[in-house]
Amino acid sequence: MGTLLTVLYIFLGIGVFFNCLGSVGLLRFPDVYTRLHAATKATTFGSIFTSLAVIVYGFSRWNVTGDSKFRVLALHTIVALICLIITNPTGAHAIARAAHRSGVMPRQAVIDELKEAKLK
Amino acid sequence: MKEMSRIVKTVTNFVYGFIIIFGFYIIAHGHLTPGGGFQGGAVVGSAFALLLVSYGSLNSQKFLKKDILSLFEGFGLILFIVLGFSGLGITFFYNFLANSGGWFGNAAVIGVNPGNMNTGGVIPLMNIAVGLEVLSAFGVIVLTMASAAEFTKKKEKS
Amino acid sequence: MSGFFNIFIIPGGLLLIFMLLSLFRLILGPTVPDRIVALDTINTLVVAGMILVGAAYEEVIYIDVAIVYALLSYIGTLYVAKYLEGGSKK
Amino acid sequence: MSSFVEIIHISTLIMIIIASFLAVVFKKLLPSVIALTVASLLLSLEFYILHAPDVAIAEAGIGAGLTMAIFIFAIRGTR
Amino acid sequence: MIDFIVTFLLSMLTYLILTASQGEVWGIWSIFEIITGIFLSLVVAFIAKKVLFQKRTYRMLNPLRWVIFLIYLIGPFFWAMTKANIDVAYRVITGKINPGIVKISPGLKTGLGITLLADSITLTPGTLSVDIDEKNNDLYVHWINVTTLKPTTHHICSNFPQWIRRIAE
Amino acid sequence: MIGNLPYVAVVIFIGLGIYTLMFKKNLIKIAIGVVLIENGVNLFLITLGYRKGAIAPIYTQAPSGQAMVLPTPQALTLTSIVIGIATTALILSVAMMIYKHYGTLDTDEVRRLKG
Amino acid sequence: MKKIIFGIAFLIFFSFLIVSAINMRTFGEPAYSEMDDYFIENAQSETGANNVVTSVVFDYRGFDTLGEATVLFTAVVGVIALFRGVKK
Repeated sequence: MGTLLTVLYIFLGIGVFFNCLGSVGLLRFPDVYTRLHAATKATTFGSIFTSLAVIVYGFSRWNVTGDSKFRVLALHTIVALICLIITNPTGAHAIARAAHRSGVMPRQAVIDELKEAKLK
Repeated sequence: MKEMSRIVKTVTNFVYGFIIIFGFYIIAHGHLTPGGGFQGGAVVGSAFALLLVSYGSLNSQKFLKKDILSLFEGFGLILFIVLGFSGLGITFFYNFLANSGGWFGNAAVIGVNPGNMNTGGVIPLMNIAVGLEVLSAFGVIVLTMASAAEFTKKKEKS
Repeated sequence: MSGFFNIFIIPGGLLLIFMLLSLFRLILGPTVPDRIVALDTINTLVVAGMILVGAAYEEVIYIDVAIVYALLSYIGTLYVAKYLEGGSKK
Repeated sequence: MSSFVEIIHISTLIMIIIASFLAVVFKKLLPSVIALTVASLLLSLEFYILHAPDVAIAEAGIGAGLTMAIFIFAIRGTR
Repeated sequence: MIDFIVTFLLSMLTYLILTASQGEVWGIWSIFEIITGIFLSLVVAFIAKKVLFQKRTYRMLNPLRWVIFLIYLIGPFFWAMTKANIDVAYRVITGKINPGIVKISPGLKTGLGITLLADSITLTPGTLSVDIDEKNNDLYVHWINVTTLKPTTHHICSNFPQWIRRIAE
Repeated sequence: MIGNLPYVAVVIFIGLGIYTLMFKKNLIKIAIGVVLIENGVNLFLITLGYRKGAIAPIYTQAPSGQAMVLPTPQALTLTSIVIGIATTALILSVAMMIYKHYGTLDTDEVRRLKG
Repeated sequence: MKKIIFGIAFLIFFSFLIVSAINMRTFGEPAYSEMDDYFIENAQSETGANNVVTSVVFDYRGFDTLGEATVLFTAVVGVIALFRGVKK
């Protein structure tokens, strides 16, 4: 039981820390693209770790008690995690592309090759 | 409506079948887990909306036929009414299959249990009928409003 | 409620506070893409919070709601992105 | 530990009220619809916490996908 | 015909993962459940086969590619993701950014390959895929810390194109 | 500590919806107000059936030996949600047709054009 | 002028709603309901379904569902009939 608690504390701590960074970065950064960096990467990584905590919890309780409901808990959490990983970066790509096409340009940009390619 | 970029289309090809099998799982397990005809129908209708948004309303005509969907809608409603009339020997909407031992007829275990698919009487069949109706109704609404939006916008430009 | 209730419900509450922070971006955001980014962040946080709350109550069947939410929130994002793309064309 | 659950209830309700207030206040239609979707999705979370998973699935499916789709079609058709 | 069978097997696998509980078959599934799953998967295969196999390419049916994909996912990809998040944490706390949009040409041809590369780029250090050139598959990448104005592919995504060429082409 | 806050939230929902119906002129804004009133009514029904410390009314793999929340308001809410989306679709379709005929969405303008 | 009268009426209505909301029953302790307890007790043995909400929707209160399905069908027919002329 002691190792299980330690693993749960570590995973939940990492997950909550990165989720916090994601929402703070959403408030701090200056324009859409850098906000997307913070939002997509940090929240996806944090959600992976909080879900991993639930998966570890389910499998270890199933090992101890032999009750089938903890196995179902772990399997369904794996499915939810896969959905999250597939759909999240694609949504970020769609938002970035739509923002650039609707005329929101990156602020403090050093170089913008996409704009030059559009002008040609 | 034009189509979206290639990345979105490739992801849509994988997610589309997954959403549909998940919606059918929700419909078929309506008497065991949270879900049922309304919820599963809404999920599958959202899958049609996803296909429409990523392929555009012109290209998605290859995959979705509006006439077939509206046919299935009427079929679902009629199936539901027929199932309601079937218990008319006792009352309207009587659950004539429950605890009879045949298909869907096992008696459920009383109390907290993991659940058995083969119970519930006429409830799973009604779930399927209502799910068929709701999914085709939402598909028809989304397809009709997409083509109508194209039309009214074009009228405004000219 | 077992001894694991507190371990899972307290991170769930913390995720709710981060959601409140993201809601400020929805209020402030000068352009429409900023607001969609806030919507996307709230979706991801809600899915993670739902999984944690379901594990805290030991209700296995609640995880289905999280799967539906993760799959369908993506569609709303795509619709607004599509509308913005078409907006600049004409 | 039921007081912690009550804190979760209270903060979810406050977020829903803020989001629906934004949906009324915004002048342009598109940010208003986005705020309405946020309110609808957080309402689904509130149903989940109130132990009604059936209603939560229905609200998530309809509020996330279909309401957004129908409103976007209407805005697009009346531009 | 082969597309129908493959879609059927994939949806059946998903259904079996979702319904794993107690029963007669290996102690996991019950027989009635499996009959229902076969029926529903037939319907799904009939609906979704046209969407899943549009180009009629069956390259991904080789199981060796799936093994390489799993190794890629657990090894270099997860390591790069960890580095990316520490980088994002540094930038959120200090606020130092130097952004720009650059163009790379990775030389991938299939749609699946370019999708995998774009998603990997979005989740790894300091980069976000913005737009794609549909003709010759060039990616426009938003880079949060521009160090050179003429970057090569190695600067943006270290050796991901080699891995993806082994997986998807 | 929580008191009657959910009921107050329901009242604020319905008040916002009625405010939108009374004072806004745009037809799509009016549709948004109707959706807000629907949300408030749904939340009211679910809140009526909530019982503190209870679990959802489903026997599949639940923790045993606890009370359950009331099932009938949940069933009524389920019906209400689907009817709500149907009426919203109908309202928006009528708004699109009004725009096609009159070229505007403002209600005062439409009344004046009709004469 | 019209706006002021409407505003006063709205404020009166809203204050009545607030007062009634504060005087409701306490949140979390519903009134004793014999029907719901009967459903929770007997749904498993009578209909054979584990999910009490589904058995209420489709068995005990099937007429509500029939009306709901009819309303949905009518709404779809209305949408199709409204856009029939503008198809092409």
